[in-house]
Amino acid sequence: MRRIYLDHAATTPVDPAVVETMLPFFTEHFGNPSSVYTEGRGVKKSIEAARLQIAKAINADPREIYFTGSGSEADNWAIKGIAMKNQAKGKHIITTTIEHHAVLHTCEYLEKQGFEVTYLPVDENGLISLDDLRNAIRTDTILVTIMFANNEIGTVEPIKEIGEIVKEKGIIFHTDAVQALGNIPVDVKDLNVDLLSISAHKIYGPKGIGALFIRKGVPIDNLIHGGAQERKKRAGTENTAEIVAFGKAAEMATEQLEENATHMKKLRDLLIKGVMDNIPQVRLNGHPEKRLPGNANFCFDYIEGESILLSLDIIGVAGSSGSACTSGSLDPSHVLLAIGLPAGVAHGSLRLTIGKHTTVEDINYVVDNLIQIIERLRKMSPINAD
Amino acid sequence: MRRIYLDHAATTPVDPAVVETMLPFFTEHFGNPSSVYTEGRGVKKSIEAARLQIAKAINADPREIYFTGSGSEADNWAIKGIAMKNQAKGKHIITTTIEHHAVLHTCEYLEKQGFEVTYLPVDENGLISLDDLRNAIRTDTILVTIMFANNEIGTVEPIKEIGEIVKEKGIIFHTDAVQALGNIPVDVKDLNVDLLSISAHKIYGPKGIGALFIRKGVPIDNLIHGGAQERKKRAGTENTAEIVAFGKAAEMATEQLEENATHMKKLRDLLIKGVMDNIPQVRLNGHPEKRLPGNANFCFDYIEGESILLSLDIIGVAGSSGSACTSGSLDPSHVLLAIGLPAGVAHGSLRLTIGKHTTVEDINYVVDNLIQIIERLRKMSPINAD
Amino acid sequence: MEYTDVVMENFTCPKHVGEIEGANGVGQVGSPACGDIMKIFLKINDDGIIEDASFKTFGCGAAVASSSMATDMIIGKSIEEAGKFKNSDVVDALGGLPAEKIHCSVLAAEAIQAAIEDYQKNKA
Amino acid sequence: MEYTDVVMENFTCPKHVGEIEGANGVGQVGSPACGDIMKIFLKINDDGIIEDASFKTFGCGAAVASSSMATDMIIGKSIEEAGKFKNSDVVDALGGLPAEKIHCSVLAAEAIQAAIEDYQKNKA
Ligand SMILES: Cc1ncc(COP(=O)(O)O)c(C=O)c1O
Ligand SMILES: Cc1ncc(COP(=O)(O)O)c(C=O)c1O
Ligand code: FES
Ligand code: FES
Repeated sequence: MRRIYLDHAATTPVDPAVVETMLPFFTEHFGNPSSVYTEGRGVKKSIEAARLQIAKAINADPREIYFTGSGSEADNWAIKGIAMKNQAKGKHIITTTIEHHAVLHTCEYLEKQGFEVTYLPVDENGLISLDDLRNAIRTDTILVTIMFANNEIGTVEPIKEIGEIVKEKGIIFHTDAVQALGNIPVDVKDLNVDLLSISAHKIYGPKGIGALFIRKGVPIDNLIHGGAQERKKRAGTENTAEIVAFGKAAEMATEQLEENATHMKKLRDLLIKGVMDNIPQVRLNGHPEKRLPGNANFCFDYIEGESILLSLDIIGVAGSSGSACTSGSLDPSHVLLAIGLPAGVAHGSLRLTIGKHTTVEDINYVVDNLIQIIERLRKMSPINAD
Repeated sequence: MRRIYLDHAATTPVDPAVVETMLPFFTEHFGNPSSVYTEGRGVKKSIEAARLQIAKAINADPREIYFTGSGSEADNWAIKGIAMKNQAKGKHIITTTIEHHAVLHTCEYLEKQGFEVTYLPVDENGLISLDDLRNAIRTDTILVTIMFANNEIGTVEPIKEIGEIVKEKGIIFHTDAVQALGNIPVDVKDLNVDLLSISAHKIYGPKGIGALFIRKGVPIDNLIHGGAQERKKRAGTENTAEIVAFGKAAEMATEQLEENATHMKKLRDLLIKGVMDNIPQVRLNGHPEKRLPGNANFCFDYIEGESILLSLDIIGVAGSSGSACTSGSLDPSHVLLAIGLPAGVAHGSLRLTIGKHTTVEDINYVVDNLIQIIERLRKMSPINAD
Repeated sequence: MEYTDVVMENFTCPKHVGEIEGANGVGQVGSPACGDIMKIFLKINDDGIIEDASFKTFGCGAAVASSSMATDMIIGKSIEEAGKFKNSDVVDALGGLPAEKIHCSVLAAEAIQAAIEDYQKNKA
Repeated sequence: MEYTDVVMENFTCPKHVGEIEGANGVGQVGSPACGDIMKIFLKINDDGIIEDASFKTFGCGAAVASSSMATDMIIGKSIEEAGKFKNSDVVDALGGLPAEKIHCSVLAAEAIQAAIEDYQKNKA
């Protein structure tokens, strides 16, 4: 059966061109890049070339890019590294209620270690308020960490404006741009951010490789201590193959940014219109305009998310409910609760995220079938209005 | 020119069979393993199969295996995770002077956070003394971390005996087995260890994937907080391809353990004999018997390591001086200093580490050429005795 | 998340969906806030035999499959037998459930007990 | 670590290795503990011109290459000219050195100065 993959916010297939770039580094150019001999030297060059590709993708200096083992590691490093290094100045951190768990759980952990964290609320569209931010800043605030674009509802936060406010106060500013890269322009110079997390597997690169941008001079502790890799900031033998793959994926994402975004936006709007026009008692979550080009997130009253997902899966469609990381837990998404949905409604959410290979036919097929699925599940529901 | 790779302790080429296993997970089985739909479910199964392969390789329960982004991350997690979680009980840690930097620098970092660390010395062969260990244990000791086999000089520590002593005192015991796996038997049940670090790229698997064995019930904090992956202990979208590859590599390493070890030991002894018999003023570092089957480490008086490496590289041989992670820094190896070598001598070290594909011809070629290289470099040296 | 074929079958083509006309025992458990509500309808004859059963469920795949399987299993049973019905009976019949989904089968067992109690209250 | 071709050439086939017989200026810097010793031999004629130069080096590839290049560069120069010789001259001639290897070229420049001083002391 033909499969339609609409969960690009969870992960993307690795682009064949990216796989191609990576392959020689497993068996041929396998040397340890820290080595003196020929096998190592060439590899070192390839890593530096990838670092430059990443740097260009976010308009940074290559010496500001540090590879990590995931987006989550980048988030953990940014937050714990800044907190530990700067705790003499203060122990207050500001974040939001809709961050990815990699940020939220890290902040909660720091709370146990004696830090104080303010979680800024968001409005019904998922946007934070700049006034709330201004009011939350204290003299002992050492870090503000606010995500660029939300992984569930796709809302894009006003990072540039946030950056200005935070910079004025001389506080360090981190943003989780894992969902932003490849979907909207990311320019660290323009944005006034000091640290920025990204991950390869969201942009048609492999899983298990991410990066943290650290602006020159920002004081930060290491998260993974050991060897002298990554200019002594992140230990561990370099994941050469995946680093090179990440570089290539970032380069492609940058080149294709406009084209892909336009394509995804068109299909997203088609999908949203198809669902909103044909299915009753449904709401669109996230901001109507300030949202990622590929993100559609709905709540269907009276039914539960997993049932929708399984029904879609049976007809060949892969979607998600809440973030992929939440399934396995049974709580409704913290993001949907944060935008004010009652728990009962939040349980009925469906996220469909479009990718560069998605087609109009895919969308039409999904809309047609979704209409029937929702109807069938509602018939089964004890709380259906009719 | 034919290249002879003798730096298997730094990293190994990925076995073609391992590459084969990994490939489908980039483009075909690319789904997020946390997902409900078909693409994710199959991937989840593959990850669990790999976990079982790893568990079997070290005689653990699969639920005691947690994947990490490297051996360094496993070491950092074990040490910081235990320290942070158990600090109410005490803040004293015992380790040795010859640990990998991933352990040493982590311990040094904890010292800055108010922990106390005892660094056990080693004898001239690199062995710790069990009496020293007994004497170092205090009522506030919460963790003993001692490496299984040293990456530079190949000395194998008496882990089982250490484990007995530590267990009797009810202290948590971690061992860095990154160099041991695939070279000597590793059996967590037999060894009395609570935590054990391993890394795929030392056993013909890819770089950027490691694992930490955590015995059931051992209280430990997370190092990377976030999503519910790895049974909520290590966040980050799973590096599926490399996890599956690690599983395969571990399975192969276990199957081939005896055969490979016998082969490597034979070549190692040939190499050691060739060098010791033909080159004057050379010493063998590490224990004469209790050493890794593939490790040979020499010090040549009056000459410096990098010069030897470059000369070997020119004739097609890849070796190392100190650990790969130390090059780039100019200090002599902390391990060689710990076994009592004067700094001047430590600078003249050469580590050649044999792999499963190394041949007798390789060794003969290296010995023949090394004789000339050492002679040439000594002629150039101002401190040559003659 | 790994569902057995039996679970998927019972989810895709659930048996006994809907409301029975003239049901004389109805039980509901769960709450929308928790993401699960299960409502069981029983038609019990004068001999105390469950002649028909049906369900309506707001919940995950396991909840739907448990409802389908549970109703199917109790039809034809006496209310005494059905009173001993346990969630593990559903789990076994489904060929197992993931650990975090066991509670969905508990819901089914509880809804049946609630429906029987309702019948007994109505009769009394 | 990335060496230029010129560095590798000067490492593989260094010029002026060894001790000059009748050298009248000898300088040594560094220590074995630091992993580097450089010893420079100069033969300076009565006009103060460096007629010949040679070296012995215990050190890394960059140290050997720097010694080779430095001795080659100062042969034929007057001791006044050689006195102005800087490590950056060696680095430039080698087509650059990795940042952490600059100090090896400094050694070469220092050894030359030491050798010239030795010559002047001997003469005085
Ligand atoms: C003994 C030892 N521990 C830890 C490590 C670190 O492993 P990785 O390179 O996977 O971070 C290494 C190798 O680099 C090692 O030899
Ligand atoms: C917003 C956001 N932050 C962080 C992450 C974590 O990235 P990774 O899966 O590479 O750890 C993700 C995706 O999982 C994400 O969507
Ligand atoms: S109904 Fe709540 S998880 Fe199954
Ligand atoms: S001689 Fe010391 S590093 Fe070059």
